[in-house]
Parts: sequence; C-alpha cells; structure tokens
Amino acid sequence: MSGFNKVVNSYEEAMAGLEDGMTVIAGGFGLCGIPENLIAQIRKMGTKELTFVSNNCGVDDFGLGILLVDRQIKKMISSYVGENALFEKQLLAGELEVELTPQGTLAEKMRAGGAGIPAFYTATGYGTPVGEGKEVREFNGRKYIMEESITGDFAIVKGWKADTYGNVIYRDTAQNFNPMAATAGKITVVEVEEIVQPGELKPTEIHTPGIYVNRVIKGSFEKRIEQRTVRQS
Amino acid sequence: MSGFNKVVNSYEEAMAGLEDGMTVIAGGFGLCGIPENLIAQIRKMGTKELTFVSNNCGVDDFGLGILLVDRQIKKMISSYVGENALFEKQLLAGELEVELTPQGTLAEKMRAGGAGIPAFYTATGYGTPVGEGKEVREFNGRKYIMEESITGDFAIVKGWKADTYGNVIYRDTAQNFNPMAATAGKITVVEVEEIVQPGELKPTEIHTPGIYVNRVIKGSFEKRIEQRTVRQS
Amino acid sequence: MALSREQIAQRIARELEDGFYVNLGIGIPTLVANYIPEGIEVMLQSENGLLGMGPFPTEDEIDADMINAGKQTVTAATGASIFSSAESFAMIRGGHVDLTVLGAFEVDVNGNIASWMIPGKLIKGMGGAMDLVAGAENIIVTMTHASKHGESKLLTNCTLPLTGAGCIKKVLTDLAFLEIKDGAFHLKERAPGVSVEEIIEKTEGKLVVPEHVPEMTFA
Amino acid sequence: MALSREQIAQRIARELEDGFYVNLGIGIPTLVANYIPEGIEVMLQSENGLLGMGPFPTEDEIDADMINAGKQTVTAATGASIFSSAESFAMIRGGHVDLTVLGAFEVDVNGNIASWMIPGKLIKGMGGAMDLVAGAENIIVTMTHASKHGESKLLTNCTLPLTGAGCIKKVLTDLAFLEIKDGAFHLKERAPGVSVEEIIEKTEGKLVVPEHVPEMTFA
Repeated sequence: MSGFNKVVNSYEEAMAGLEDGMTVIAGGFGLCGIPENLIAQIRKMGTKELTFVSNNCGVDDFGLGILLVDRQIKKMISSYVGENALFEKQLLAGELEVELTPQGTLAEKMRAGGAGIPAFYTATGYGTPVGEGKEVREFNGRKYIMEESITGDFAIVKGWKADTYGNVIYRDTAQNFNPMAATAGKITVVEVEEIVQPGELKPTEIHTPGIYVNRVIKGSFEKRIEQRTVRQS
Repeated sequence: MSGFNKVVNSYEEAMAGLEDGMTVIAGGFGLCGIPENLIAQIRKMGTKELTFVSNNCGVDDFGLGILLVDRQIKKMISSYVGENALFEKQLLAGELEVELTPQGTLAEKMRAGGAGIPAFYTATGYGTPVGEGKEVREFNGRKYIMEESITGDFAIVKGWKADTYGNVIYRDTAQNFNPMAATAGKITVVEVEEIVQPGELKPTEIHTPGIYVNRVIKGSFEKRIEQRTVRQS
Repeated sequence: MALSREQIAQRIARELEDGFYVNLGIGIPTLVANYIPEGIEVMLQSENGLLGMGPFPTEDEIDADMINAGKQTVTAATGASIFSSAESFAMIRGGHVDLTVLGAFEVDVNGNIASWMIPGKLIKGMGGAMDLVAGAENIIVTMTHASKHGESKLLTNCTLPLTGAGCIKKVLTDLAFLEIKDGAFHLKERAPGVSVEEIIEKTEGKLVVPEHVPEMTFA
Repeated sequence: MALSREQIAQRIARELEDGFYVNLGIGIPTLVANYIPEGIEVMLQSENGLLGMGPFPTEDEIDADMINAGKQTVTAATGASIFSSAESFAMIRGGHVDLTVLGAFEVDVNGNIASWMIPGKLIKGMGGAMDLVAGAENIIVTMTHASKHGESKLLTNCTLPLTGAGCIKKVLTDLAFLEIKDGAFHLKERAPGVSVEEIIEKTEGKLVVPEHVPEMTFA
C-alpha cells in the first residue's frame, strides 16, 4: 500500500489523537459545507475543553452546536455565533468564551497559518473593538492593524470528492472556509461524499492538494438547509 | 452589449493607457505562461522607464528580454534574472536596476497587493541580504522580516481560456504567477488562447474571477521552450 | 412621507452602473436586486464565496451546497465563479467590489459606522461587515434617520462600538440621501413630501443644507 | 575515494521515507529521483506549481505549458496537482514539504547556508532557495567538502552572503555525511576509503568525531 494512501475506514480512526484542550479548525459557513460526521464523532468521543476556530457554531441540534450539550467547547473563534439557545446560555453564564473575528480576517488567519506567515496587516477592524490592543501601523497614509495567524492541532474539513492521495475538490459554495482550514491543521482530516482513484481528478481543478491532508474518510451527509428560500418556477 | 464584456479586439486597445514610468506586473515563470503578445505590444509602443514585477526577465529575443533592446525597462523586481547577455550588459553599466526578491515572497507580495494586505511577515530572507533594512520581529521564538505588498498600474497575464466576462482558467504549469498578477493591477489585461461564452467555464474551476480583469484579448502564441528535455519512449 | 423599504431599494438601485460588482447586505439592501434599472447589468458578490448570485432556486433546484451570505438557498447566474472565503475577502479587502450596500445603527460626520454591537445585548458577531466597510471605496449605508423615539442616528460621534472608522461617504435614510465629507453630512435629496426642517431636526451631526434640495421621485 | 555524483544521489535517497513530499534542487539533487528505494513512494514538488512531478516527456508528449522549476519540460505523475506560485510557496513556507535537498557554496556550524551569491560575480538571483531553506524542517545540503584549491566549505562562519540563517541540520559532501547541532558539525558517516583524518583536515568549522565513524556502502 502506497505511503500516500490517506484513506481511513472508520470515524474513530479519522479523529484518533484528538485530546482535551486541543484547538480544532473547522470548515463550513453556517451549516453549508460543515464536516458533520467528524463533529458527531467528537461528540461521541466526549473530548473536552476544545477551542474551535470556525466561522459559525452551528445550530441547537446540528453542526458544532451539538458539542455544547456536554460542554465540550471552551472557546470559539468565529465571526458570527449564537444561532442557538444553548450557546447563548453558556456564553452568558461565562462557561463559554468567544473571540469574535471579522470573517475575512478569520479566513486570512487560517490561510496565513497554513502558509507559514505568522502575521499580516489589514484595515479591517481598525478603530473598532477588534483593533483594541493590536499594533497599528500606517502604510501609504492609511491605518492598519496587525493580525496573527492561526493553526490548529486538528483541522476538520468537508470535501465533495477526494482521491486516495488526499487531493480534494469542493462542491459549489460548500467550499467556503474548507480549503484554508485544510492547510492549517497539524493533522487534517477530510470527509467526502466520494473517494476516487489518483488520476481521476484533473490536476488543475484540485482545490486542496494532498500534501495538506493526513486522513480521508467517506461519509454520508444530511446537509441540513438553514434558510430554505425558493421562487415560483 | 453587457457592461461585463471585457473583450478587446486589438493589442493597441489591450495596452491603451500604458505610460512611461509605470509599474507593470507580469505573469509567467521562465518563458512558460508569459503574456508574449502583450509584451510585444509594449515593445511596439516604445514606452520607457518601466518597472517590471516578474519572476524572470525572459531571454535575449523573447519574453521581457525584448524590452531591453530599446532600454524600455528601468527596474526589474524578480527572483531570478540574467538569462540573456543584454540584461547583464545593462546591469553592469548601471542602466538597469534590479531588486532581487525570493520567489515565494514575490508571489505573496503580489497576492497581498491584490488582497488589500499592505504587509506580512515571513522567515524567508531573515539574516540574509534580503532582510537588510527590513523590520525584524519574533513570533513564537522565531525571527521573521516584514515584507510589503506590490501593486501595479498594469498587470499583464497569460490565460488559457477566458469567457467574455473575464473569468480565466490557466493550463497546467503555465498558471504560475499569473493568478496573483491578475489581482494586483489597477488595469489587468489577460491574453488567452480561446474566448468562450459566459457559462461555458464551470464556476468552481475558474482560477481568476472576472472581477479582477479589465480587458481580455485572444492571441496566438509561440510558447517557446527553454529547456527541452525528453526521455526515450 | 418617509420612504418605504421598496423605495429605499429603488433609490439605491439608481446608484448602480452597468458592469458594477456589488455586495448587498442582509435586509433592505437585498431588495435592491429587484430594482436594477433597464439596460444595466450588475453582478452580485456574496461573501461566502460566490460572484454572480442568481435568483432563489425553484423547489426542484434547491441545493444545500448553494447558499448566499444570508444562508439562503440561491442559484448561480450565468458567468458566475465560486471560490473560497479567503479569495472572497481578498476581493473585498482589495477594493475590487464597486459598491457595497449595508445597514447600520449609527453613522457620524467623520464617516464612522456602528452596525454590529449594542453593549448589554447579546453580541452575535460582525460577520463580514468590518471587512466590507474597510475594503470598499464606494459604500451606501441605509438606515432609518431616527429611532422610534425620535433620536437621530446621524451623529457627531457614534455612541456604539464601531464597525469601521472613516469609511462611509453616502447614507440613504427613510428621509434623505446624504453625503459625508469634511466632517459634515451634506443633504443631497429628500424623500417626497419630507421637509428640510424635519431632516434638520432629526440630524444630530453637523448638516450642510444647500439652497435647493431636490425631492426624490419614484415612478 | 570521494563519492561520485551518482553515489551522492544514492546516499541522499536513503533518507527518503514512504509518503514523503520532496523538493529536489537543480543539479545533483535532481538525480536523487533516479535512486528511490524499492517499496518507497515519494511525490516531487516543483516550486513553479506542480506537486507530483513525473519523468521527462517523450518527444510526442512535450508541452510548453508543462515545465519544472529548472524550466525543463516534464510530465505530471498520476495523482498530481497543479497550482499557482503563491499556493506552491504556501506549501513550502508553511512547512508542508517533508524533505528539501539543495546545493550550496558554504555551510557553517550554526546551520547557516550560502548558496546564491558570490560578491563581484554577476548575481542572477536566489529563485526559490531562500523560501525553501526557511520553510523546511528537514533539509539536506549537498556540496563538495572543499574547493578545488582545498579550501573547506564547512566553516565556523559562512563568508558569503547567506541564503538562510540557522536552518541547516544535515550536510552530505563527497567525503562525509554530517549533522549540524550545538554549534558543531557531527561526523556521522564517511565515504568509502576516505579517512577520518582527511575529513578533519578539510573541515574548517568545529567538528565532533565519534569513536567509530561508519563507512558508507554502495551496492
């Protein structure tokens, strides 16, 4: 078996090594493109005191929200949270810490983390509570703040198709934060809808090259819709 | 005609507005994926005192090298230059300025320029001549230098296919610096081998979204090979 | 009379130009898409990673992998591109979006905007709003001119925590269209039947009123 | 006897592990690809934007759009991915490449490396070398132990402008395999028939020599 075969056959194996107190970077936007089965596995494992870096925190009974039930999350680094009642309750009770981060800054922090860039400057958040305590510097007459990158002990990612080498493509807007998350984990686990053989994905269409990926697992997905909006046909 | 139709029909139109003293960011690696006809047009226009940001400077009679003949280039920002005799002559005579920049830093400077990030930190070049005069800062016990981003008055890019809206895909390793260059020009001009209708490129396979592109032109290309290496079949 | 939500959207739509890439915030800004003038094409950018947002899907077209930044199911328009959040905010932060329309709680004479946080209330987060206001050259803020209790939202200094500093140049309220420059609101247009006096009364920050203030007209 | 180019490549190849992503510099490092041990698969990263570099093309397969970092025509291996220069150096700078092999003019006891610039000679540029040495955890430098005039290239302090500071831990010369730690070269192996005395004589920087220095063997 090739040293590049990243496929694992159980969710236990997929999340092996996750320990209390670790930082986990998760892909997804709202409930779209979230690694729902990897999250469910973390619920099952009961790992505690986790820090999650994720744009959102799911809803009451789906996505990262399910990790609130047994208080598995210590801290969220997110741009928008609170689509669920339990989150609010734990936040107000001081049982949960939140570090609100502008969405674009969050995406760039993950990318920078994966790319060996420890910090960058952005105008986003200058003069706001987000900029408080951060270094301010002027470039070409405009003020910017310094933001540091983020890496995780684990990254959990939802792809569409992967080959056994861990090359991944995403489907439509389920891409979102997943490619950056994939680069920023010490151990990156990708769950996908379909696993194909190396060579089946076109080299120029691969969104996440296998070099970033440690484990690949095939799952089946509920893909819950948050805001079902339709027009008359 | 749609306001999104970026197609121009002559190289004069493609490079209209280029003036003496401007900065031009060019895609390409060696002679691979270079905007050869846009470069030829600049030669024809005779524009002078140009600063080029490009990984290389072509060869004697092809690529950016042809702009040396009439001394159109004032300065090169590149990671590797001097594959041609004229370059060496002008450099030694002090007629040409070169700012050598590590290849990865150069790629990131272009990306940052297009992405509104004025500066970032990298370990690349710390403790070397590249780091001299640059701010040094420690993150997690390691030393990094601050590098500022680059933008250009023009970006000249070689794509494979574009639709009329300016969405571009690149072919194989002719991608290289082109996607970053495309984001970093005030006016971005893309020459391609084929222009297709909007909707013909799959949304998730587009490498450069049309929002970055101002003009698209169809060209025909020599695609010269620098190092022809073969194996016996 | 104060503008309706639809009239606000209609008025904003007049700021659109052919070939604009536009980001529309949640709420009233979203309605702008319904009033794009004849002969003008715009492409809608949705910050979760879609350039070229189409209409809502039909029942048959619904796809959980195809949503907008408001988490609503959408379709892709012809010529759309789909990309990562990092790429999406590279576009936004890099100033490539031609127009951003978003709501706010307060704006002030220095172009500051507060739109995401009311101390004492639960804070849900800023989402992409801080990136949008920091990245765009051309922003229209839309909001009611005053609170239900008659307190002005166009201030000398924002009282709420900011979303962005010194970045707003155009405000459309239910009463007026104003530009912000040189430390003042400049009254440009008033809603049909709304008096200059009412606007003066409901604007706490410095207001510059020209001799003639045209009334907006709606078909 | 000093190692041949092929023997150097063979010895480096023994450092490969199954599943390694490897960047091979121009020159001798490129030859390593010819000696990948049985039962081991590696993927070659080429910094112009190719992960999974295959062999040179046949005459029929030659394609100007398919080159490696040495600007040679190449092919893509099965399972390859192709991407931009920014993505390629994100991989490199981010430490995702398992092994980097490159040449040098000098290395010193502090892990400094000089490989790109000889003052007074024409400077062509560093290409990707500075990114490669700054980004990789695991680097093997390969070079001759001494110049043609017998001057050591394993120094107390590099004399030429650096490519990277404090980043080199392993050096393979034509005479020996050495590790750099705690401010010294540690002699690990010697070329067949090369005496420890010769290595001591040709190493200017502090050299730690263990009691027994095994001789490399080649099939």
